[in-house]
Amino acid sequence: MNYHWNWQIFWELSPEGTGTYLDMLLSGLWWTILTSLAAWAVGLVVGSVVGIARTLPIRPLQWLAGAYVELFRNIPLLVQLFLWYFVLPELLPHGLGLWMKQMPNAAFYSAVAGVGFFTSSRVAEQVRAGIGALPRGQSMAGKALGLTVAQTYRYVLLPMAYRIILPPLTSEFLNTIKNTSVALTIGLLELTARARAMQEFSFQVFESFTAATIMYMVINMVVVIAMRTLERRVSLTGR
Amino acid sequence: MIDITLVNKFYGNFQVLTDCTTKVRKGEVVVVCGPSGSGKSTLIKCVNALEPFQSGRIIVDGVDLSDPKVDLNRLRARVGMVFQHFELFPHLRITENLCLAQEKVLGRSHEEAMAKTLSLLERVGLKDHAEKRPGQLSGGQQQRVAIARALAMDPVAMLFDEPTSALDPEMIKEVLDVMIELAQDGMTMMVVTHEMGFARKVADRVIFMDKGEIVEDVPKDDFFGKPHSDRAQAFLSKILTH
Amino acid sequence: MIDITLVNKFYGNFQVLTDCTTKVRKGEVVVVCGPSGSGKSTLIKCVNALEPFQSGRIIVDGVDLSDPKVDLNRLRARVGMVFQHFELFPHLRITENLCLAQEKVLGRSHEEAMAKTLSLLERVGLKDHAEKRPGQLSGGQQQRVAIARALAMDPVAMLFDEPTSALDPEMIKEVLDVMIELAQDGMTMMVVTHEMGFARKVADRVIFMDKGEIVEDVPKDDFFGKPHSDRAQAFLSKILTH
Amino acid sequence: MFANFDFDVIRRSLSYLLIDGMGFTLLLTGLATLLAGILGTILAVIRLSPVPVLPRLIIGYVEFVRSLPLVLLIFWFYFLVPYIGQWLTGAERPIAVGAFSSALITFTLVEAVYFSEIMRAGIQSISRGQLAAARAVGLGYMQSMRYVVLPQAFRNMVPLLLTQTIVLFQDTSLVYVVSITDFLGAAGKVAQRDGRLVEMYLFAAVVYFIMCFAASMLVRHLQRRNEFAR
Amino acid sequence: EDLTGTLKKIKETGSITLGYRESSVPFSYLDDNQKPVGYAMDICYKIVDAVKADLKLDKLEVKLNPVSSSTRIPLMANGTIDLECGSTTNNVDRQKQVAFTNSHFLTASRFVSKKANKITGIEGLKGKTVASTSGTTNIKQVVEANAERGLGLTVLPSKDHAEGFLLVETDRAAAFVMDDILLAGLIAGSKEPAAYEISKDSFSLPEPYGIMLRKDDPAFKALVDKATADLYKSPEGVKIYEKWFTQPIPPKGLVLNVPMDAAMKKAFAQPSDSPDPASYVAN
Ligand SMILES: Nc1ncnc2c1ncn2[C@@H]1O[C@H](COP(=O)(O)OP(=O)(O)OP(=O)(O)O)[C@@H](O)[C@H]1O
Ligand SMILES: Nc1ncnc2c1ncn2[C@@H]1O[C@H](COP(=O)(O)OP(=O)(O)OP(=O)(O)O)[C@@H](O)[C@H]1O
Ligand SMILES: [Mg+2]
Ligand SMILES: [Mg+2]
Repeated sequence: MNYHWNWQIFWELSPEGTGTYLDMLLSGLWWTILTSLAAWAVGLVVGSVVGIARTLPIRPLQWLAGAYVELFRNIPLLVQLFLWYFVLPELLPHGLGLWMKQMPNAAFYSAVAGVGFFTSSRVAEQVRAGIGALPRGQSMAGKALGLTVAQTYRYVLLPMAYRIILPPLTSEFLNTIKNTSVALTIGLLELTARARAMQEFSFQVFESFTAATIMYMVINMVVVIAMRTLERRVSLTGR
Repeated sequence: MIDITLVNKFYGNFQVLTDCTTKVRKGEVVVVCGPSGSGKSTLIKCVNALEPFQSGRIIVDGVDLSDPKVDLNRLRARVGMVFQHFELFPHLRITENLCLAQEKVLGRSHEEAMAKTLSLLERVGLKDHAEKRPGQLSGGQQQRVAIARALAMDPVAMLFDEPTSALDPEMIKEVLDVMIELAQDGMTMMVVTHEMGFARKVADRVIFMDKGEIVEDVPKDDFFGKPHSDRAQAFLSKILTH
Repeated sequence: MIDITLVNKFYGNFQVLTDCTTKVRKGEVVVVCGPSGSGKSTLIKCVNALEPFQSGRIIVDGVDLSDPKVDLNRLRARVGMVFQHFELFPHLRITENLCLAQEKVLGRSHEEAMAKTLSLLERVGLKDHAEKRPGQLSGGQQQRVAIARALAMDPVAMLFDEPTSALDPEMIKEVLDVMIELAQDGMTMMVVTHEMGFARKVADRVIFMDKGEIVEDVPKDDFFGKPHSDRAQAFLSKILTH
Repeated sequence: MFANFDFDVIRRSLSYLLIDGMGFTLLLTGLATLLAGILGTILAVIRLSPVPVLPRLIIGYVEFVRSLPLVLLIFWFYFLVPYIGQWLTGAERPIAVGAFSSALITFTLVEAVYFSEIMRAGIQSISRGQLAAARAVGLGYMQSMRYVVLPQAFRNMVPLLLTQTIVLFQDTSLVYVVSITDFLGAAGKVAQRDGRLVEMYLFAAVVYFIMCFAASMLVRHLQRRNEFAR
Repeated sequence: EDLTGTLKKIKETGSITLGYRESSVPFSYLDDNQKPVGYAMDICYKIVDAVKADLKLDKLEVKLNPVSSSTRIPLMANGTIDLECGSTTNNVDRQKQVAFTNSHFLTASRFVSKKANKITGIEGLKGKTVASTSGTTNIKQVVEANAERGLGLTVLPSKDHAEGFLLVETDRAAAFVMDDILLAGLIAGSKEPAAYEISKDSFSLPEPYGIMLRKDDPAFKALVDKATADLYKSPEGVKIYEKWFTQPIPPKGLVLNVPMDAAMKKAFAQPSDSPDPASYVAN
């Protein structure tokens, strides 16, 4: 194999002068985590609102929420990121657009918006499915007791719906983490981008990708374990 | 108490209820039976304003359901309803199931609601299970809790939709016993059921529905004695033979 | 015909069957009853080698199930089985449901299988529905098809696992009628059911199970006349009162 | 707002965008779906079978692929496929594969994992009673799978499989990172050549939206038909 | 004699794969028909001719594979491409993984910015956002200069040169750091060439470009070295140079107007694959 292995590379100084290659990867990891958490917050909040709207007995609201979901899930994430990053500032008034383009960490905000809204459309589907999976009798029972629609959602439907969709939400969260890597195309220096940069500077392709791979697997494991714990905490049988 | 006049209801083009008319007086127990899909559940849901209907009128305890000024939530709270599949709230403890609507709808204090809850659980024989969750109870126990939950709102009438048909044979009796007691205490009840033993014992009248129509609406003894329509006869012979 | 001796079965640490012993002679109809979870279904599945068991022996029509040399597939084909939820193959037409195993297991030609199929459908009164899919039939019709499917393999015995408990009350009779006819034609049958009317009419013996044990195994008249154990008595009083 | 935009650039480069770009994307999506569907079904059946060792290997592979971002996987496979080829064929040097084959292999290997998860869910969604019934009439394990379980699993999962195909179609846009000219790559190139970012990226978004939306409508239609058929 | 390495592969498969760049004007870039053309491409085709002659092949199929700054080295190592025909700087670090043939151009790392922004010199970039193409020596130099001189730059990596230039065009970045010849090409091809200027300050001495090939393949390297040396020393070499640097080039018929300087003449007269910038200084 025409390749020169060098596992010491991680402890060599990177051309950035601020530390070793390992530090470089770790800073990428940090951005990955930060971006994922911010995007997840957006996705979860917006997605829940939209998902609930789709189950309410108000036609125009259902339609609007449905259109939202279709819009955000039928355009590839990469294209959405380009729209947020390249296209949106051009469509705004010149001054505002320029301000957006020149603010520090523009790529980060674009990534949070792009990945966040993309995720929200998927979360919305899960929330709707979760509410839909409850027996119709549950909302009837709530109503029959005299609870209002809002109370029925708050006290009866949502607590169960979120329990049901906890596992799919876990994988959506994992997807969010993975999806942040697409933001390397708009210059976000997250983990995959850093692994690629390390590869470019050092030419040690396999070492740098292996390290990134291990880091992603570790994040994955941490998230899965954390979510399992949460699932157990809120499960109705496991106590 | 419950006054149903010429009610018609459609799902899209499909007519589920046709000109349904009947009356349930205070303290009366009415059993509703009929083949699957005949509209029994739909009728009972209309009475509790859980389903809208297109024409006709339903008056419950003096309140006209179709009056747009009526607060439907308060009205629903005054009519208790028990479902085939219990529909307890699985994430809440038994006491929480009973307290929720008392506090949120009737505005009772937690202490008041709790006192009522415990006395009702005692009445249905489940005081020992007060702090469990629904999933930890058998079907029969869950249905008794569901009855207690409806009673906690001090309803003026109770509606039952096949309360025993999702139960294992051995548990049917424990639920029927609670219902019989309730009937004997003078509760106004409308009960969809195929348990003819129950009907024989406590019903005042039996309503037989088929294809969305009320085909028979007669005193119990007349029903079991000499059903008028062929359809009711055919139905009775089927469910009574085995 | 079916010879069960000291069978024990566990799911992990949980013992589902404890020292079960009984015998079903050729042409005999045995009804198995007992509370939910008592192991009735498990026992019957063991007889058809659908579940393995840890100790004891079951001999069906002279073949020992625990003999490793036995071709279990052929054996299963010789014992018909009818399930609570019918378990017709929903993607296949009624005729295809009946032909599949005849062709793939018994190696019959398609014409042969079809002839058999049609005569059986006639027998259960469903010839008109031959080309429909299971989803287009009512529950009672599906269960009759399931019985026909089992009969198509020319079984030496038939096992039924609560064949009517997933059916609407009006359909129970049509299935029981087919089963009664089968019993009267001399088929060897083991039937898990709570339909005591059926038991009274055609059973030779009744087996009562509780917590994995066979508690009673007596002639029908003895069972309904004077059940020996308290458990059986309690059970009977529950399912017969209503 | 769009006054100083030049949407004519789309018309001028339409044939390049649609034939070179979308042609590549559709061909890649189609072939990868087919191959990944077959491979995924095989993986699912093996994973659920009682054979030793193999299911564990498959689980390991599935977890590996599922925990990595697709972008990273594309880099990995894009660089690794020639070595894998060398290792498989025992050749003395890495096998040179073109950009298309490389992308095809990448997406097949990656998407097979997602298809296998769907097929596994499909097989498990068939009630155990169906398998019991098939066994009870004397069919063997493989026969039961082939005549009873798989046809139903596949039919139940058609909507999910198609949805995954839509996802795959969208995901192919990520080959952008290795400079392969798919539809988005073509749009990006024209955008940069003519300095028409806004127009080209909006156009790409609209095209993707229309295609995916139409496809998902089709899926919903199938789903509804499936429900009636049951 | 037994063939080895790349030559053996070419003989057996009857094909050779050239890696090309999408926006390295005028070395290797896509013309109007999205076909790769350029100075380095022409040189590579000459090498292909030499290979064909050497192996006595009737037919040699030439395959083209797009590469970017970040994929070119792995794709070379894993055998996807045999020659990389672009604007790859030949330096010591890279020689650990790949080999280069005789240098075909010399250029220094500078930056382009909008004239309107009046940025003079590297110090003028302080605190600003600066783009450079990921995987290039240039981005490495910016990053290093940033650390050494405490410029406080935000360095934005772009996928390729066109995208990097676009970041300046759309005001996302104040400057784009790249080899000055490539900058000249990008400006010439832009919508408004007069709006941009290239800095006087450079981040490095002029560095050599070379065609990249696999390391540890002496037979192939010898053949390629000979082919390029012959070409550079012949009048044809000069003709190719002039075709791309002093005459109108596709797609828009621009003229870069970069005649050979002394160093370049020396590089052609004495072909060399040295990575050392000092060795190219004309005396
Ligand atoms: N949400 C709905 N949309 C459309 N049709 C419905 C809906 N709910 C019920 N139906 C139809 O209305 C008819 C009456 O239904 P209903 O549930 O009242 O019958 P039922 O007498 O209670 O039957 P069962 O004994 O099976 O509970 C049925 O044909 C049913 O298919
Ligand atoms: N696959 C399994 N794994 C673990 N436990 C099981 C399994 N199948 C059945 N059991 C348990 O074995 C016991 C006997 O089950 P079985 O289905 O034979 O009861 P049954 O008498 O048929 O009850 P029912 O009347 O509810 O059908 C039950 O307690 C059940 O929970
Ligand atoms: Mg009903
Ligand atoms: Mg059972």
